[in-house]
Amino acid sequence: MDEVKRIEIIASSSELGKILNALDATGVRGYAVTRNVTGKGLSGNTEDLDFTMLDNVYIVVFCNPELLQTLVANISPLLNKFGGTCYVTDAQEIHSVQRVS
Amino acid sequence: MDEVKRIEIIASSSELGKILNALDATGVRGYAVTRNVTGKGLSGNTEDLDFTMLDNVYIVVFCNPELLQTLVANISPLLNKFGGTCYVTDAQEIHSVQRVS
Amino acid sequence: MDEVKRIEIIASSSELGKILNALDATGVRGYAVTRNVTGKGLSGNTEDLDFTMLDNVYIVVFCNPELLQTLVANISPLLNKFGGTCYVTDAQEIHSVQRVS
Amino acid sequence: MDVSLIISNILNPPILFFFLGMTAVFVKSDLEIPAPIPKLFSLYLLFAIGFKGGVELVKSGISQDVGLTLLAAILMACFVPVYTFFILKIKLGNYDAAAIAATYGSISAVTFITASAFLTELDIAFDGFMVAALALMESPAIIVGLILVNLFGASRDQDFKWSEVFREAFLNSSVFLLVGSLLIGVATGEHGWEVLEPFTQGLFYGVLTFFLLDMGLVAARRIKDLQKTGIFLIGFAILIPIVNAGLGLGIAKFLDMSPGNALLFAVLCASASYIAVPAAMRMTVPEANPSLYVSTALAVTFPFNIIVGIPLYLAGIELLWS
Amino acid sequence: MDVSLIISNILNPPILFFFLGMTAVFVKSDLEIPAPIPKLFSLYLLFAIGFKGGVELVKSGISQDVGLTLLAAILMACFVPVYTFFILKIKLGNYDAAAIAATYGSISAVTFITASAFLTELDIAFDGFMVAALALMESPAIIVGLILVNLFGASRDQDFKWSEVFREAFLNSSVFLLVGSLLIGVATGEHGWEVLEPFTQGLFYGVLTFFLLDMGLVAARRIKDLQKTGIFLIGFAILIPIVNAGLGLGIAKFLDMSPGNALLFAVLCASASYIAVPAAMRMTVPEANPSLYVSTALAVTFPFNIIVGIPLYLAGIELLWS
Amino acid sequence: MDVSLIISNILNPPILFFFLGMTAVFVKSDLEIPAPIPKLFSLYLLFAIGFKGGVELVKSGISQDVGLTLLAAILMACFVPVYTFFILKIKLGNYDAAAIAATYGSISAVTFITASAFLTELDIAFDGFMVAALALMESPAIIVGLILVNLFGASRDQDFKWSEVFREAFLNSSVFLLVGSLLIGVATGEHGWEVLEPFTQGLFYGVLTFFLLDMGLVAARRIKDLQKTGIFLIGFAILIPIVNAGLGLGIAKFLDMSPGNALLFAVLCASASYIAVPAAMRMTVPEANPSLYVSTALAVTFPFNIIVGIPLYLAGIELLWS
Ligand SMILES: Nc1ncnc2c1ncn2[C@@H]1O[C@H](COP(=O)(O)O)[C@@H](O)[C@H]1O
Ligand SMILES: Nc1ncnc2c1ncn2[C@@H]1O[C@H](COP(=O)(O)O)[C@@H](O)[C@H]1O
Ligand SMILES: Nc1ncnc2c1ncn2[C@@H]1O[C@H](COP(=O)(O)O)[C@@H](O)[C@H]1O
Ligand code: NA
Ligand code: NA
Ligand code: NA
Repeated sequence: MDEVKRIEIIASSSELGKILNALDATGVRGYAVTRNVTGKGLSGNTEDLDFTMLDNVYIVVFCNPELLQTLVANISPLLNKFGGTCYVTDAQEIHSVQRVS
Repeated sequence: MDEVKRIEIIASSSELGKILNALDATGVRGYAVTRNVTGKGLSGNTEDLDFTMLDNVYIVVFCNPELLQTLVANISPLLNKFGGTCYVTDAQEIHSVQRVS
Repeated sequence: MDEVKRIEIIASSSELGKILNALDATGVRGYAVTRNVTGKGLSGNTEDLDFTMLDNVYIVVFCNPELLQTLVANISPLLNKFGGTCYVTDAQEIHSVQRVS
Repeated sequence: MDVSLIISNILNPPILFFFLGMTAVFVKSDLEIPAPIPKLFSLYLLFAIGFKGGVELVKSGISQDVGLTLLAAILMACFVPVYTFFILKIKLGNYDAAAIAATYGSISAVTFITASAFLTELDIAFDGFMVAALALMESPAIIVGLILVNLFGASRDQDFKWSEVFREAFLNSSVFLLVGSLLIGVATGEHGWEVLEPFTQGLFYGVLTFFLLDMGLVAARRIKDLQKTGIFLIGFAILIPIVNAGLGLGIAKFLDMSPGNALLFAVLCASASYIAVPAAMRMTVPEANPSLYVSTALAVTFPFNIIVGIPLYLAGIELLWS
Repeated sequence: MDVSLIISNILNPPILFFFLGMTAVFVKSDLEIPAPIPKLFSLYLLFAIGFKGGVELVKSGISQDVGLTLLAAILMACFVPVYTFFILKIKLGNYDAAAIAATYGSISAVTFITASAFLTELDIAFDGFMVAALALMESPAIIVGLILVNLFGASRDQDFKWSEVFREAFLNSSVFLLVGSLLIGVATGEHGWEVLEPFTQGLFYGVLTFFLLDMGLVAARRIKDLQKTGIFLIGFAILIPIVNAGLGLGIAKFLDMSPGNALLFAVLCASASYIAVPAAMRMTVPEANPSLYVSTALAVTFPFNIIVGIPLYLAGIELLWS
Repeated sequence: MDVSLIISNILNPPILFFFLGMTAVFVKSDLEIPAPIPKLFSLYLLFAIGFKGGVELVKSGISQDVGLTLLAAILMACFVPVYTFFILKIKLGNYDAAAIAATYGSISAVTFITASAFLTELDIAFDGFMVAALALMESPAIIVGLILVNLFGASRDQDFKWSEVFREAFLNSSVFLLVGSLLIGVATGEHGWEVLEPFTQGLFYGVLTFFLLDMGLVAARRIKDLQKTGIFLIGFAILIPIVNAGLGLGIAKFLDMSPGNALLFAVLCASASYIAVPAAMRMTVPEANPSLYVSTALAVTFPFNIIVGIPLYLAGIELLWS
């Protein structure tokens, strides 16, 4: 089991394209996206969901710890400008055919 | 990067209102809610989903570690009464305009 | 608060049945499943979502640390064969009526 | 005769698609109607049946007959949970008994809708105000169930609020949408009907058919729960509907209802709630086990009523009314 | 007369279901239309109105009148955000003022659709090319809003791309689907209409009704945001539509539009965007507070227009045109 | 003549909306049909086409012709994967070759439905039993594909269960719903048809149109995968449908099918599965690369068939049958 970083990003669905581009630029091997996430944050409640197209997306990325710095550098400007949050946790990868670390 | 607590709550969607009220009372700055989560727990399978309106919600809260005690004290009675689970992980916040810690 | 392991599995929705069977065989007490998760991984992008029935599921399991070895042994062959990823994090359970640890 | 009615009932698309859904689960097909499509369909059905009922109510007017029927409906909705509670207590604890009793005191809108489609097929008339009976019978059982819990249950913690219970009973989404649509039907009358007709009438049978396909899937998945439920509850879930339908027919005969109205009244008495009441019980009697009250209503009583019950009660009517 | 028009407007199913939705939130019912059903309905409405407009456009042909109407539509869509920007700056910062101004310069397709349903009820004719006006008025305000920000805003970071702004303005899903359906309507004409009619025409009124139920829920949930918004913006959200409708009626009279077209033109001027523009502003003016521009458009201007505005503007037309 | 058929085909709303969907992706509009709406539409289309086919099957009865057509359908569904497998092996490994071969041996229900809508437009008759051919051609290729993998693949691990393969082939949701609806159509006949008609017939064309809009989005998004796929597979995805349609027409001529039935038969042979087979291959041949078999079927063969193929095959029929 290798050490990896688990990065969670919650942001408006309209930012999704920009964020995924930034992730691809960082060189992460994969990510998972859940849509239609509601919530509360600095920019208020997002109860209208897809009605006003202001629903959130929830992105999880597992990556090699060495990529973390670049990833944060790529993502932070987007979140600072358009809103959204980002958190990092330590995790371990179960060895499988595919490995991020 | 500041240390924060990551709290996950999985519970019946009918409890959502009560849980969010409890979170707001605790003073957390934000949360994210995913709906239509199925699963298995003490109260059995929840395969019918929205059909019988017994689907689950998945709530994630990142908060200042100092709020953890109050949060647990506010949420536990609800989960004990109506069912649901709550877990805590350590995480780090990426500095952005908005900060919970 | 007891120490538990938080296991995340992201895989194609067509594997869901097999994975849940494996989890049940391990003896875990519960799990939560989110559907319609898109993403990118070894097997490419999954943008078509439910259209081509190749959408992902996101499974979270909290379990007693002692179950981890068996769980990994049960799940790994499935992921190696059909694709998907699995990560482990340390977490703590908030005492409630129900406890996995 | 009975059997020929059953067969003509079974050979309807909605019932056949219900079987198709059950079959899908039994043969392990991966057929599923993804959320929230079933919810959309159930909102649509409540909207359409409520609106149509309202429009017809305004046409027929509110006579003494109507008043008596509605009164009888409310009384049955209060009486059924009380008497079944004591039967259920033979084998079950107070919480489970009260929750199941409430389930059977309330009604299933889809059973009612299936019965009305069956009547339409057979060209038997019924009145729009029966939808008002449907609406009125949904809530009382929830209140009665809770009174029973408080009378017989162990001393419960006192952070329990009656205002919340009343909200669950009278303002849950099913009751609210049904009553709201009914009132809007009354307000807009014939004119509103015409503009909405292709939507509320044209699609009705098709949506019902599709919805029953999903009901078949859900009911069949619940069948494995019945093992834990035990033979007592399965028997209860078949016999009590017959008894309640019998009581309903007696009252209908006494009030001199038309055969169509009598069937719908019997079906209301016989049916059990698998959406509104379970959701309410989950919040107000969390001590009760949901799989008991959901599975009996959904996997036994619902299929029994739409397959055997409806034609059976109609056969009873043919006997009594002729 | 005014009041009788309001009442006849209110007694329509769509408006009544809008009220029902609002009521559900006020009495704390758990009624909700789960995502993505509202999105399906809004896609359907754009598809149906666009397609129908295209079919009728090809029937009526493109005359000079049509050209003048469309030109006037574009001019109003550019003028409204400019003048409202300066009014808004009295109380608000540049970013919020520009975002709200853009919102009111653009239009609300559902308000337009509700107005056209109202006209159909009253048997007042209107032309298919008004849908083209609807389509043309959606985007310009986004561009104008951004120009205002760049002229008056503090020096912004320069990683801002006009190509992206144009994409947000002209290729956002509402504009794209509406224009695309219109063009397909033009291409397939009467023949395409016939095959699609049960879908695009038959269901139209019903889907609109259901959608307004959800709009009622969403609008009512937004009402609590108005406390933060303050009295200035609430006044703005009621008065500016009236002023804009007045301007629109003046232009319509000047161009000698038919009463039906004049109403639709006034409604376009009076309405504010709560989907396309907010989505665009969120990306292009992230400094502005979304709850300000979404809530005023959704919780004040939209209900005002569909309940009071539409019959009010029609009363104005009866006065001016007779 | 050929070209005029292509143009009259292209000027239909479903095809135009398919282009609109593709355009949306190319110009980077954010238009999307959110999940699970596409799934609802595809369930609806299978339900409607199956039910209609069943009703018509019972009207026409089962003659020797019907039997021969169905037999030919099954044979083609077994033959196509075998011969294409050997062509594909020229450039690809065993797993990929088998998975793609299975894809092309099976069928696409939406292509069939588009062809039948095209026939209806042109007033060319076809028989209800062709839906049975559609149903019968879906599964065999999955089984054949797996036999090929086991004959030619490297020794695979033996935890492979034929029972699961059969379930994937015959009980996957598309096949199950189509066959179930067909049987229910047979059981309820003309009577069931009448009550369901506004739903299954009225909405059919509109839902198909909306669904093709989404197909356009999905197909266009897959086009970038074609770079990885390479020119060999793109050529395969265009030429093999033409060859298969040719074979189909030959058989149809030999069996003396009517022109309408012949077109549908050719379309079944020419089309490739992008839902049922990919889902089955993902589970039974996980070694194959999904983007190869999904993208060729979805981004090349499907658009080719509905735009060029259908009118082309019809032109062939006009030549051969006259
Ligand atoms: N590094 C990663 N981080 C987060 N999610 C991932 C990662 N790799 C794969 N996934 C998810 O797991 C799914 C299946 O992975 P794969 O089998 O590699 O295609 C992908 O579609 C993603 O949603
Ligand atoms: N402290 C938090 N914990 C969990 N989710 C959060 C938190 N803060 C914000 N979010 C989520 O991130 C979204 C965007 O945040 P914001 O940009 O602050 O409005 C919110 O709608 C929430 O869903
Ligand atoms: N050990 C667990 N791991 C992950 N999710 C769980 C676990 N236990 C329960 N859940 C989720 O929490 C929901 C409510 O739990 P319960 O109240 O125990 O039925 C279940 O339906 C699951 O979705
Ligand atoms: Na009852
Ligand atoms: Na405007
Ligand atoms: Na084929």
